[in-house]
Amino acid sequence: MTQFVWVAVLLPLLGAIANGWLAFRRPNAKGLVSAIGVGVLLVAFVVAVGVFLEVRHRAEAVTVLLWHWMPVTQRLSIDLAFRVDRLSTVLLLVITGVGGLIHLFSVGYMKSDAGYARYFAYLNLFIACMLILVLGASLPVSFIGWEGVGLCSYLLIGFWFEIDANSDAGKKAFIANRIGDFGVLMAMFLLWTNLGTLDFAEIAQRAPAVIPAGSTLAVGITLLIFLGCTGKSAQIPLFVWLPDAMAGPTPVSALIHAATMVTAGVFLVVRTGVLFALAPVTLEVVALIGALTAFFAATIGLRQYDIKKVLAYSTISQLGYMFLGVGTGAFATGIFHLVTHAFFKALLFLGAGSVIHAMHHAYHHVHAHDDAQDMRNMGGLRAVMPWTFTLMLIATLAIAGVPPFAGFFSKDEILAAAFARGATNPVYLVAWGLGVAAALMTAYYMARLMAMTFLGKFRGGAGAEPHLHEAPWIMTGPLVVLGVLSVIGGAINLPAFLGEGSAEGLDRWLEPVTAPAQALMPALVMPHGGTEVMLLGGAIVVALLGLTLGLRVTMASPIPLPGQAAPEHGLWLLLNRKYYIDELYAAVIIRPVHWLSRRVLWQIIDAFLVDRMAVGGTARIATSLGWLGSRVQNGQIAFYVVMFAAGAVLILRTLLR
Amino acid sequence: MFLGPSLALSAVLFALGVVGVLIQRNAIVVFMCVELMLNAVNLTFVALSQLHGISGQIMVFFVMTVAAAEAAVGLAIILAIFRHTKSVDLTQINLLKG
Amino acid sequence: MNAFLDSIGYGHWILHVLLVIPLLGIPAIFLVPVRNARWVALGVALVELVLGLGLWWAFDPANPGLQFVTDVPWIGGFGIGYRVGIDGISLMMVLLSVVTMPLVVWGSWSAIDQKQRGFYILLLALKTGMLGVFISLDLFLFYMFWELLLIPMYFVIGMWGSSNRLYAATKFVIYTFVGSALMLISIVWMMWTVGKATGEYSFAYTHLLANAKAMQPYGPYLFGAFALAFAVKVPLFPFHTWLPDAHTEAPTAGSVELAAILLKMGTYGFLRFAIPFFPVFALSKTTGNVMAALAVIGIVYAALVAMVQPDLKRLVAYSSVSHLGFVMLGIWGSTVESVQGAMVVMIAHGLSTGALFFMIGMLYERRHTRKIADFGGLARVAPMLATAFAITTFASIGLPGLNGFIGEFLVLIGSFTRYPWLVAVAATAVVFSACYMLWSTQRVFFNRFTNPLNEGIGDLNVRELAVLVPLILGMFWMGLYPGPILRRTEGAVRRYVEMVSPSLPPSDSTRSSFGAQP
Amino acid sequence: MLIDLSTPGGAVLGLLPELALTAWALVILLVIAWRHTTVADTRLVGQLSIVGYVLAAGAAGWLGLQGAHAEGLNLMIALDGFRFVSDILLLWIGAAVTVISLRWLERQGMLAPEYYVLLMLATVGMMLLAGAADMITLFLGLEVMSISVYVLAGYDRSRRASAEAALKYFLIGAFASGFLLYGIALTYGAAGQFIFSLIGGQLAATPPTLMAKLGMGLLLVGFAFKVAAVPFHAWAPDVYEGAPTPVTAFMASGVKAAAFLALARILAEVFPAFVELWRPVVGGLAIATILVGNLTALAQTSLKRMLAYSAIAHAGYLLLAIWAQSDSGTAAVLIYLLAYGLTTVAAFGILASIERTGTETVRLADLEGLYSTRPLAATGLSVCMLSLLGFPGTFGFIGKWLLLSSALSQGEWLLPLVAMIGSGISIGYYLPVVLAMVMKPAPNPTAHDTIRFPRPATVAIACCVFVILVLGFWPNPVLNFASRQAVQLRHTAVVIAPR
Repeated sequence: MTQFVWVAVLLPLLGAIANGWLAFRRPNAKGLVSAIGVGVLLVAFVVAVGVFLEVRHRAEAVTVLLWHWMPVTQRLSIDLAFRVDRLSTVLLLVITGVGGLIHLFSVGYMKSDAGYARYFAYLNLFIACMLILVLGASLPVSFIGWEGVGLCSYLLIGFWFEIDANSDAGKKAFIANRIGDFGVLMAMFLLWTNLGTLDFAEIAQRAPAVIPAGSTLAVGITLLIFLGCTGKSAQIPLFVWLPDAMAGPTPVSALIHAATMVTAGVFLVVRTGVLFALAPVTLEVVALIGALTAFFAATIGLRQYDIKKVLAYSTISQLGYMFLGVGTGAFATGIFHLVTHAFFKALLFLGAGSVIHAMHHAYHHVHAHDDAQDMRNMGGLRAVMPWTFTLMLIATLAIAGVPPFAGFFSKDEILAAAFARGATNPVYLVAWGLGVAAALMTAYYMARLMAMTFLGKFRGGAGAEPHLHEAPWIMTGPLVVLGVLSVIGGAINLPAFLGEGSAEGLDRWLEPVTAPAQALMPALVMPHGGTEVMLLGGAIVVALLGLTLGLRVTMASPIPLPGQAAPEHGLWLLLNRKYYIDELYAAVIIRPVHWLSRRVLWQIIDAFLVDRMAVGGTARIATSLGWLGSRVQNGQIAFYVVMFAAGAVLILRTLLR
Repeated sequence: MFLGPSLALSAVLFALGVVGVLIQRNAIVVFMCVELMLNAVNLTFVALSQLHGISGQIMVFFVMTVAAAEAAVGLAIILAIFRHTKSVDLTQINLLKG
Repeated sequence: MNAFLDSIGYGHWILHVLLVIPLLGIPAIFLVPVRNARWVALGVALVELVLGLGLWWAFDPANPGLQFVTDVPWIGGFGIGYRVGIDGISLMMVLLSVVTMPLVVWGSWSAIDQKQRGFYILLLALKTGMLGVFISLDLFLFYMFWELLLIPMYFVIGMWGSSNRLYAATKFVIYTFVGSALMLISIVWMMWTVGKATGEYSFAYTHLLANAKAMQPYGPYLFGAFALAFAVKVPLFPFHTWLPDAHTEAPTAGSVELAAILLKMGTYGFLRFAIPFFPVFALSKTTGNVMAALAVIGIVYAALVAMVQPDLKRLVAYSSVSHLGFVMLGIWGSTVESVQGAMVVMIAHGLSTGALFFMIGMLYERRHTRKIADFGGLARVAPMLATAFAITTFASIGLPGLNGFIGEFLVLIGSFTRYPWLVAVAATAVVFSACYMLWSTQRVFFNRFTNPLNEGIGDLNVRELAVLVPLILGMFWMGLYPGPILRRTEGAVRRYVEMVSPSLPPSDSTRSSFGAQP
Repeated sequence: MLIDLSTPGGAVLGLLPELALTAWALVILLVIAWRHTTVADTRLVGQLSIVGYVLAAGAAGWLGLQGAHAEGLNLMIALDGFRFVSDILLLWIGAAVTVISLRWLERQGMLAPEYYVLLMLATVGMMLLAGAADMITLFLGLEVMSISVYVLAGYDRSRRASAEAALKYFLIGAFASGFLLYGIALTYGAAGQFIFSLIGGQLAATPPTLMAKLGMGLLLVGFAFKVAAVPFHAWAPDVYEGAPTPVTAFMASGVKAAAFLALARILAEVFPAFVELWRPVVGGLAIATILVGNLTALAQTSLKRMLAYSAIAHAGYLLLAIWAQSDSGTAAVLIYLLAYGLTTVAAFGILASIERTGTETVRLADLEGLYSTRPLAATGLSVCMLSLLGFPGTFGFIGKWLLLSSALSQGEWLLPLVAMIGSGISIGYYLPVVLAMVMKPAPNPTAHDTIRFPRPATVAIACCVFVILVLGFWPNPVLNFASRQAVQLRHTAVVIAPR
């Protein structure tokens, strides 16, 4: 099966082409579109399972060569090859699995959209790109997927392109990603120049011998890679695109901006773990940035009203955890959180989608133009959407870190790892502290979200209320599956003390992948015994505290409608406005660059200096000289004769010199 | 015999002719100055004939013939312009310029 | 395929036939009624395409030297000959020329509605000129073709261009003519210098190249003359200001030919003539740094300027300056990787920028405006056009999997050893190019549908699809499977690099400043 | 064929082309005595005069083919290929100008058939000038040519401009003749000879004396005037503008060609020993002429005046070839003169047809939209402009290349550089002509209705344009021929072109 892993890539690709064709030719053949769109994912998932079953028995990676992509020289010959190992298999499963569920959900969610076929074309294309990303055997091949998912993200964020804001959001996402990609490219150049290879396996093999541990080179390369990760995974300073990305259809947010694409950065760090292991400084940076992002995003999430925005900041925050995890060098913990997060965050988004779907329909019926995503318009949905409520509750508990839900284990492991590193390196202790604070806030804003959405009374207008209803089964079905996974997902990597045989499953599973990097780092002594219990207990307390607080504070006072709320001020305003980061970027970077381009480069340098002065000036000088010449030609014979005589004198002088 | 003085004299005459062309404003006078230049050269030829034989003197005849033809054509041209401008002042003749 | 081509003696006649066929089309156009002129042009173009594509197979990738060489005396006693032949580098340029030709005719099908006869005649003449430039192995012949090209292009811009066409056409011709004036002196000087040194007075490329040593004392001046001519054509910053005007004002066919082929003549000239003749000076530390720096300035500068253009064509024109900067950087990178990359960028830019100009032309034909502000939300009324434009946009900004990436990647990675910091600056173009292309695409095809005039513009018709689909397929092909192209150019590129590399100054070791040795 | 010039028969044979033309001119004068009033008369005389050119050209061609030469050096007129080629070139120019004038005179109402006789006599003068091997012949040829052209310039007596042109040309021309003559006198004084080759031998034998230097300098001044080199050029634009257009064509091509041919001969045969002395002078003149000519042309709006400045610029290029002073340089002079002559005649021919009766001059704006009404004329003039510009594919380019090549072969780079800069400037005024004709719309639908292209002129112009194009791609025949003739110019043969 491993040899046929390309089928998993090819099918979604063909699906994308087929659906794309249908989008032009038969935009209303929705049955066919869904069959293709979901069908290819199903087959891909089967392939993924098949691969998984094989890889289970095999520690070493297998490279599947498709064709020679860039056979330039002996030194630079890049093959289009896939690397099937335990890491890619995990992601293969997550992507096709969660992806399949989201496809299914979309069938219901997008049912009435005019761009149905186009939507599935993009979605299939995304899956193909994402699979290329995780399967790529070398940096350039992964880079195809890396940029490809960015493209799909761009297309899907701007799916409803006729609204300017959506297109803007898509563009913003792509450009922020591209800033990161610059880092990845530069990292590739440095790697190739120094190692003569871009193949992941060969990098891992050669790097320790060539790049001295802790050297500027190692730090440089890894920081550049990490720059790419901050773009793709929405970390400080490039996180600004992700909240805006919520402009896309909600299943897209679930798939791309929660479960899969945004976690690609984490994946990449793990893939190039050896390099990071050689650069302890970078690891510190990664951890700190991760923790800071987790903290700051969480603070912003506290004060958002758009249900998807809350989830978006939550995603940024959770991604921060993942980086904190990989930043400690415990790569498996990062992947662990990646997987569980995929489950519960997809669930949350799809749940939110279901809510928005319901709200939208209700509003549509009464021809209201209120914001279907604003939580202040919701409330009391528990009654009409019991399934959604239950499942989202599970996800909330999971993300808040309440045992025994999936998030508890993964988040705890990250914090434990950070704490453990903190014993020798205070930076990690700071990170740990930020992480704990973020956990508290996570629980708080999730409780707030749940309370505002599902509890209390419906605030969206009496007219709309009767039209609210639970989503169809095609949508809740996937939710149920994800709900189950969110509950039991933690089981793939239970902490050691819970049992010998089944514990640390993912850690051991990924060992062949992470071992070379781990060997280069000081061993991570995870807290055990009393400390471990204390940490676990603390985490539980934090989670419960946060949830309670969130519930209490939210329910304490009536929630004003969007238009009627008193203006925010002070810290709340700051949080609500996301620290004015967008405004800051606009003022510090975007507008100056525009000004520079328009005024200085174009109008002054290009149009004036080069074109008018240098080019036009030469022409003008010539013309003026010509004019002067024709003035001299004054028509007076006397003057002509004088010129003649002067010329004669000049010639004779020259000769007699 | 008198080679040096003759050459010097012809040079002076030639220079006078040139200066005349340069400073005179009347077309006919200018033309006369040109004739003076030609005749100065004739003097040179004749003077040089002492040194190099008869050929210089032969040249003088050709020059005189040519000068005569030139005079005929030249005066006709001056007449033609006079018909248009009613003047032979060269400063007035500057229709063509630029 | 090869056996068949051999059996018809393909290699012996193909280059001459390619040169002559367009010229034969000219009287044919005169003979048919005006409305059929385009059919003749199309016929000629297709014949040219079919014949030219044979080169793909007939060309021997294993042979790095010149192939299909012909050497016939032309202006006897003066060392001028009809000397033609191609290697891998020119092969790709020739193929690009023949491939674009039917597309250009197709693309002009309805856009050119007056003086059709003249238009198609000029297109055919243009094609002969282009092919001549790329296959000439005699510097005199090369110069003739080089200059002759200006005339058809001048008329194409000046007669069928848009409002400011006269200015643009004049600027184009004067810029390029003045730029290449000194090249003629250089060429003749080389002939005499080498002639005096060897006793054989000839303009033959191979002869001059083999005895290039004799010219080294004058290297800086001669190279300067060549470089000026080529830099204007490329165009290298700061010699680029003719390009936005020419591109913008030209009719679609003109813009496409300019972008796809004419600009490449400059970079081709550097690869074929300027550097191989004077490698010691051209690749010296100072010259190299200056040229690479200009290339990189061009890349970033043009991208930034493109961002704020209100006119679609102008925007794409500046993007051309940016892309050609990559080619220049790759050439001065002087590694097999970077030069291969330069080759790929040349071809890729031909496809994607060509396609962009075609599509802008299609928009112009429908709406008679190129102002970005006049559009918006077109994806709803013209989804196919929007899709094609988006794909091309992404090809142009170097999305991996499409053609643009391969070239830029190879250029940057290959030049990194020599110019690490410049490459770092150049690589920022991935951001800027995304900015300008996506922003413009968004404002044209996405966003709110604001202008009711755009309502009835209609989507692509079959003819337009026939123009765009081959280009788009080509973009994917080059992006995913560039191996066949790379294999064909590799021999020539490798030979080129081996030829010039002894002249390279020792690299100021990147590795020491960036870490350890492998 | 060996010709003994000391016998009367030999002399007649040696001078056969000139004599044939002169005799024919006299015959025509007789015809005019009876027929000089009507349009038909003028036309008849014009047609008859063409026979004269054909006869003379036939004679020159015959002599050339026979390889006519003389023994000994005591010649007054050269008997070599160079002269016969020059003769044919000049006769061809004369004939072409005659053809162009045929209907033009009628349209302008200049019904005086003596015009053609003057053209013939001027051509005789030019032939003598170009073929002179002796100072006396040189002077006579020069004056025969000049006096005829003075008259021709003022031939349109009804126009003040024409009269003014004649006066300017005449006064400055006579002034320049004085210098030239003084130069001859001093050279004679220094060498005691009139015959070129003897003077050359004499001057080579002794170190340069003051008198010889002065003589050469004054000769150069005289020729600089004739070829309109800066700063002796000031007459040219005014005269070219004022003279009747066909006469302008004749002056720009014929007179200039004859002067250059004579200059080439004098410098090659009389002053080869002074090469280091005159080179800076000629080089300096060339630079000044190229720059001033090209730059001033930029400022012109009248087409004729623009072409006049362009003619000055081209004189500068030709001086470059004179500077190079080798066989390839002389060959370049020949080729360039041929190319320039063809182009100028064609360009002025077209211009003459475009001219409207009564208007002073053709302006650039008058050409707008010509392509839409007169595509062939516009195309022809475009080709001429490109040829003058030295654009590849035209004969003008071949000429330009040879000029550069001849200078570069001497290791000189400054002059070619200036020439190319000049060429770069010149695109600034040649191109607008093409632009106006082809790309601008006609100001009104009837703008070009007055244009008449009489058939003879059309045929002559078309031939010129065709030849310009053909020779632009296949110059071999003329190149080889010119190289061979250039070798004959001097007695010391040097390798002319790389083989």
